[in-house]
Amino acid sequence: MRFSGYASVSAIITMQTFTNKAGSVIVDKLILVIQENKQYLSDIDGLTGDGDHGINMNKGFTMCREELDKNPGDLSYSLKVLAKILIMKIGGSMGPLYGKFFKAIGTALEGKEEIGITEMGEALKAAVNSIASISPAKVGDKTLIDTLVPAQAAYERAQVEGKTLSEALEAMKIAAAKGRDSTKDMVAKLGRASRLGERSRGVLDAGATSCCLILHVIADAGKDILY
Amino acid sequence: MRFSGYASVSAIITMQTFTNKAGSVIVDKLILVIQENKQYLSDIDGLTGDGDHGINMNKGFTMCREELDKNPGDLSYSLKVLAKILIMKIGGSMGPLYGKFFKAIGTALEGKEEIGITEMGEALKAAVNSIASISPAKVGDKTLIDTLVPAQAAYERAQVEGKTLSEALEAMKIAAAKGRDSTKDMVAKLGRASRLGERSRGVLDAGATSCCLILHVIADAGKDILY
Amino acid sequence: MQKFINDPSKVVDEMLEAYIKVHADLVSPTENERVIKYKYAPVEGKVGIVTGGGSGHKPAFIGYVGRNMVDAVACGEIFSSPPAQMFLDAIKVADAGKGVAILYGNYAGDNMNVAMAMEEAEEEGIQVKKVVANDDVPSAPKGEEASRRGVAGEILMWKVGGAKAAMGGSLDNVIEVAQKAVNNTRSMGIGLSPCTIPEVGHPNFTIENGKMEVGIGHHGEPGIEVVDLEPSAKVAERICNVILPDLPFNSGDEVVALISGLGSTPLMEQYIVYNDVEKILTEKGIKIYHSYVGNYFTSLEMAGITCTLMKLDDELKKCIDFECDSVGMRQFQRL
Amino acid sequence: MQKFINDPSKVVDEMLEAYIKVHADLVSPTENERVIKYKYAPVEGKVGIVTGGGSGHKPAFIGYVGRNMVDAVACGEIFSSPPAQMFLDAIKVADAGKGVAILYGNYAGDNMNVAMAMEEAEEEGIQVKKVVANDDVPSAPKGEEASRRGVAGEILMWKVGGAKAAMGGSLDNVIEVAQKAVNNTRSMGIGLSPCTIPEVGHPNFTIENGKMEVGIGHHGEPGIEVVDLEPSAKVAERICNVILPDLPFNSGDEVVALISGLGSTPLMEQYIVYNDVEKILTEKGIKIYHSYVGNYFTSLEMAGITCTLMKLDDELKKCIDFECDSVGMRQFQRL
Ligand SMILES: Nc1ncnc2c1ncn2[C@@H]1O[C@H](COP(=O)(O)OP(=O)(O)O)[C@@H](O)[C@H]1O
Ligand SMILES: Nc1ncnc2c1ncn2[C@@H]1O[C@H](COP(=O)(O)OP(=O)(O)O)[C@@H](O)[C@H]1O
Ligand SMILES: [Mg+2]
Ligand SMILES: [Mg+2]
Ligand SMILES: [Mg+2]
Ligand SMILES: [Mg+2]
Repeated sequence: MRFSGYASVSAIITMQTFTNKAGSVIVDKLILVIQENKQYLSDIDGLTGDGDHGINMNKGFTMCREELDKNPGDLSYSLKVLAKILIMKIGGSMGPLYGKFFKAIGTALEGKEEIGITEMGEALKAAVNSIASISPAKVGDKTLIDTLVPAQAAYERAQVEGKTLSEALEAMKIAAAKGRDSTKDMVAKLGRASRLGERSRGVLDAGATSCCLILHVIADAGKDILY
Repeated sequence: MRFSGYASVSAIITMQTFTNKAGSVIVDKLILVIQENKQYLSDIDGLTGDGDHGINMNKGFTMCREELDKNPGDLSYSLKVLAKILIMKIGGSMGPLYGKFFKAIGTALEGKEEIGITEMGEALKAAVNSIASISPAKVGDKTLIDTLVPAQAAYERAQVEGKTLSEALEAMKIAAAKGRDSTKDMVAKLGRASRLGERSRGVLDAGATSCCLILHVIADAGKDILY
Repeated sequence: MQKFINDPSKVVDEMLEAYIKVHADLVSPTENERVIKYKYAPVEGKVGIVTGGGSGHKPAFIGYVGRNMVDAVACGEIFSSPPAQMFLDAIKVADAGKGVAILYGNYAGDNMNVAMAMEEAEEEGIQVKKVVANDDVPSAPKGEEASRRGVAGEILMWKVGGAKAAMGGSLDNVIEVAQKAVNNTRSMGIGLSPCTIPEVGHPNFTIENGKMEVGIGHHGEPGIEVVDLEPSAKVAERICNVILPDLPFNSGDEVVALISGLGSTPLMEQYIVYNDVEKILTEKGIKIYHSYVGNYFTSLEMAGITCTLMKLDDELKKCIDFECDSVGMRQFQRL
Repeated sequence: MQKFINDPSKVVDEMLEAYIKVHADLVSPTENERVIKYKYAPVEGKVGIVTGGGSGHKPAFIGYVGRNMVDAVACGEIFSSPPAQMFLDAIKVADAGKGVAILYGNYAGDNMNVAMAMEEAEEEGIQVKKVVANDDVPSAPKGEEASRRGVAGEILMWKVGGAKAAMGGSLDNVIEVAQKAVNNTRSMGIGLSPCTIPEVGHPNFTIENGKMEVGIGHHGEPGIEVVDLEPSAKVAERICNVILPDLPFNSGDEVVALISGLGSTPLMEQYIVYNDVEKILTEKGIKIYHSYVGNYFTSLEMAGITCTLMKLDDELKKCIDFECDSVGMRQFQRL
């Protein structure tokens, strides 16, 4: 919904939205943040995994950049382009996991001209469920789930508490960072890092780190275009 | 020839012989010395080679022991049994090299009832030539040739100088030991040890060591049965 | 890293470039450069057989593409599942209209990517069914078979499925016999040294000298325990103690035995382990009907072996005896 | 020593015990437990093909025993020539009255032991002739070809000689074509890591990390130089620079190319080296008629490869195309 003219502050606040069209900038910034953090993510993965997480992510996101340069579109479209590339071209576990993640968000937002706290909330919930449908990973396994699940929960809590989209996104950011950091003390139970057992303790999980970057960009770029 | 009755001392000395029959004890003692030195020879080989020289030699000589226990015979026969086993059963380079060596000696002594300085001289020469016919090794290559060639040369020199068999065998022993020791400062040019290049310097050659043991037994056991 | 490579990120591409040159009699490239097909695929009137997985397991997976074997393969990066598109393209080039059986190993990435490819393929009107090998006993306890990994048993699944398809079996026939092969197959691996992924540049884990990792996975996944290195006879006993009761294999059973090296374990040692396993089986009245010993499914240059047994019935025997021609397995018809 | 063995002094015996069980379709034991023969040898009306050498080179030598290949093999201790008796017994079981071609590699021990076996065989009325492979270019300079070692080129000699005998060739025909194969063949090895003989228990030499040994022999014999490890493309160039001018191989020539791993070098890397060699040959107008890539002739678990080229004429092509069935080389008739 668009609001013309004046409205009460609280009304404006609870009605915070951004347009699906303007939202495409979120994907632009997601691509940038992955490209910029390619080395960092690989380095983290190198401590417990095979050191290619940044490479894998960068490959998919950069392919998406090329596709969007040729055929740009709104947020839901761009997310679905990203998802399709991750699913169809990247492989490994990362391709399908983040592919499902972005596909769920893109699908949830599809057809919505305006994206407010409810739309975003549904999208995040769909993303969590979609990943859960293909991965058995649970909180505590030292994966991206440790970032994603508490972040979505924090958003939902804010939403239930009647917070604004801005506030909910902010709550999500904080929880995502906390979730990411929580992986530091965990022993990996899934993926390559599980090989290390106790030795995987003491370093961040690469997927949890990239997931935190992604959620922060969604929050920050989203907030930037709120009106 | 047998001499009955008295003869001048010098005549007795130049006529020193032992019988082919009594000579079989030489092979008995060769077998013993190899069995006793099995570990020592392998240890030396282990420093520059693959540590199996004693094992290889012991295998052949012990098989010979078993065969001679069943079918004993005189020296030339026993040497040919040893040679046949080395050639037919041992393999590697050692089998044919020592096989040829003992076969040449055995063949040279065949049919000789009495073995004197001439017979032994011919046998040793045949042994050197026989090995040369199958191996390109030369003095200085750090092999058994470094023991055998100077030892045979010393014997021949003594023979030419009119020395007794006892004296010639003694000269052979000294030259064999010197030859063996000379390998210590050599760099191996043949066989596995050549792999080490300069690092093969500083240790004895295993084959030169076993060859020295063998020549010493031939000399000592031969002298014991002289009359 | 003592390796013959150029660009570490190009190892799979360069390998494939060479592979299609060396084996041009047998395989062809496809539009998707990571999908290699049997030269005569799709084979008219035959169910297509597809597999795929991460690279680094040579001759698996590509080495089993050929006559009466696999029709198309999706080749991922080293130890990394191929994306759904690759599986999809492999399905497409293998399909001759009789449907496609996708026979692969139980790994999270492969499960996800295959599932997505199957959805797409069905949308495009291709009938696809799957069998997921889960032969690696130590990777999950009895009762949780579904979460076990697939290891060298996959090869027997391909052999059997490939033969059934070549004999004219329907998609359901092929799926059924391949699933039977998997159900009747149990494996276990023992690791003696790690391997190095070229792009990573250092070993993926460590095994102390004098130790062995019991139950190791094909990518160095941890086993059930690390123990002192044992003589081959003890290793064979240890393996048999785990895999025989699991199926169970009983006296009177006939089996295929497959000992595969993991990369750097010499064939000689593989035969020695076979020798010890054979003795135990013979003692227990289990008869080896056919056996394979060699580097059938490797993990780059890991030292170690896997031991796989498949219990046979008449149908499986016929499939095992069937002639096939692939780089990894080449058999004249057994008479 | 991370090995699956029992008694280190029994490795060859245990391996053979397993081998004849696993490959009972193809090979049989003989009265000499170190001599293994093709199941149907002596083959009526066919010249017998014999080889032999030290063990530890699997699938060589025993792996090339089979149909249209080698009829009998003498298996020595690890890296140690079999005694004359073994060669003699192999000659005897291979002889069907048409004579025996003994085709082996140029090593001091083998030369001595074969020579003695041949003498004995002739005394027993068996006609025996030999061809000695000396394909390893770096082992002696041009002009001293006769003292070069035999390496993986031996396999092509067996393939060609085995095919000729199976086609009905006389002993002279077989010897002539096997000698032609040898004369037209050049090889070179590059070593990246040593190996450990079980009875010795420690590596037989060392190669520093980041270095490679150029021209290494099949038992770790020193090469011509130790240089910094190079990318595969440079390695291929280095090999071609040595072996191409030696024959020489010229533009317009057709060749067999054989890349063999030395033990622990993954197949992937072998294909990558092949890819680079193929590019150089193509550039120079040399056409690869047929190629082999794999662990065809190893040195226990050494890391490294050998590259072998054989220049072809019509007769050699026919022999290469000929069907054969052995563990190390199994080919359907090439049409
Ligand atoms: N089954 C899984 N479910 C959820 N996340 C997973 C799973 N397996 C791995 N991950 C995540 O993937 C990250 C590693 O990704 P990446 O390095 O790109 O893949 P790979 O492990 O194949 O090299 C891990 O840090 C972890 O967060
Ligand atoms: N071609 C050769 N000619 C003469 N002697 C040789 C030759 N090759 C090796 N040797 C000798 O053999 C000895 C090693 O014998 P051994 O250990 O039994 O055999 P291997 O080297 O096969 O293990 C060396 O010390 C050397 O004296
Ligand atoms: Mg990876
Ligand atoms: Mg990774
Ligand atoms: Mg030796
Ligand atoms: Mg030795």
